[in-house]
Amino acid sequence: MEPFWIDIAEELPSIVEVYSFLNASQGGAVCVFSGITRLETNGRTTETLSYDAHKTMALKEMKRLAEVASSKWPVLRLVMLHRTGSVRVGEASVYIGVATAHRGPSFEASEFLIDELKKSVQIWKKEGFQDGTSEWVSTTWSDEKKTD
Amino acid sequence: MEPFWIDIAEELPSIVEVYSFLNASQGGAVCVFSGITRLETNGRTTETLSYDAHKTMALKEMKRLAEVASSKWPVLRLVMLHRTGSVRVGEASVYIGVATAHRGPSFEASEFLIDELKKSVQIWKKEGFQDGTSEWVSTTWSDEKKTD
Amino acid sequence: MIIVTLRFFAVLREAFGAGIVEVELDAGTTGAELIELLAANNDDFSALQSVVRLAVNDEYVELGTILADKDDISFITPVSGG
Amino acid sequence: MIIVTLRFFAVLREAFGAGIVEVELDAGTTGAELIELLAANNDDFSALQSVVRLAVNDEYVELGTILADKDDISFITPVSGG
Repeated sequence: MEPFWIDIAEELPSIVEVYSFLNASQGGAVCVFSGITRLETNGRTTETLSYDAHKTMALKEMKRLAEVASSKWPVLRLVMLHRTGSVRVGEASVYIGVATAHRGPSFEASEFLIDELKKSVQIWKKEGFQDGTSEWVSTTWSDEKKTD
Repeated sequence: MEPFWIDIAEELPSIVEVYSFLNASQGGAVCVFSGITRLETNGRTTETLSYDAHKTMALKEMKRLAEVASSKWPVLRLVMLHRTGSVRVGEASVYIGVATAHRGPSFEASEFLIDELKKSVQIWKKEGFQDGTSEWVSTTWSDEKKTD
Repeated sequence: MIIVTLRFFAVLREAFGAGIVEVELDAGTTGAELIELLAANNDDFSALQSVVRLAVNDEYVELGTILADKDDISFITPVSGG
Repeated sequence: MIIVTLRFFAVLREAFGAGIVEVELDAGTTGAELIELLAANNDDFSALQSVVRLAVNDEYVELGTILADKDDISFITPVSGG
């Protein structure tokens, strides 16, 4: 069975499906990171985040990152799932999950994947604030570790 | 609302409940580690892990660790949930989850909590192998980082 | 003349009011020349011109690349997913 | 004499065949003396004697602690949860 589950879609699969896939590795450790629409950013109140993606390039880049992670850590199974469209406060926009035999690599690989996803995967985020304004999040190509 | 959900019980809550609790923080990042009964350990095939706990001491120690984590990282919500009794291959024995505003601390706090839980929380694991034998996992009080 | 497809996303999709546009270009046009052409006609694109990366048929290319008929060209601004 | 409750877990629960035992001790008995007493009567406990930690009423105590009537005494071997 393919050990990577990578997708970009309007809806995320249920978290139960995510865990069913990862736990089927019969490894000892599963780490799942989810990015959630945050209520407050820089003192402004967010209502929704909207994501646009270059789906074919983004999927290819996510697969590349999965391969890199698998070459650095003994990954048994891996998920990288990202939503497009509107994601309300408290909802997840992304699941990154890694199953490994031991716990250290599950944390390291998950953190690597979300860090790299934010640097290179062709997905963009627009913040919709409760005051009715919205704006595309402005970033750079810097490889500096971003904080959100 | 109490930001910690800490429990030891025969059954874990559903992963959906775990995420409902963590996502309600409306933070930006949720990291969940789950320890899963692994099929293979040191070349032997496991059928089940059985956990015994000194429940009152263990809960107190888990709360202490949650407080330590909250003093080290800006934790919004936190879960530490551990099963007792028999946990079959591919099933989770423990959920450790942390919601924070930014992703770095969610990883760091989760890894801290599972590392410390394995060092000090009064829970013990017995391996039941497919060959019918079983044994309590032998550990030491060393503060060395364990690998499983 | 060549005909190429341009793909815009996020802020550029809004800047151009469309995600996919077909345009005719002179044969021999480079990526950099195409970017100049778009920047001259769109202020929002112009503001991002220095950070835009170009992909042809889903692979990043150097800006000096000469574009070919039927190329599928994506304009990639710094990403912000997750 | 004092009466105390002993609590055993995991490998010690199996070693003694019980999780909770009430015993009578001489007044003034210390934790260390109780451990010696148990080790003298149980080989499995004896093997773990050097690593056992003692808790009274759910708080770890020094082995030199003098036990009191109605103390609830837990024997904690190195943990292995998670």
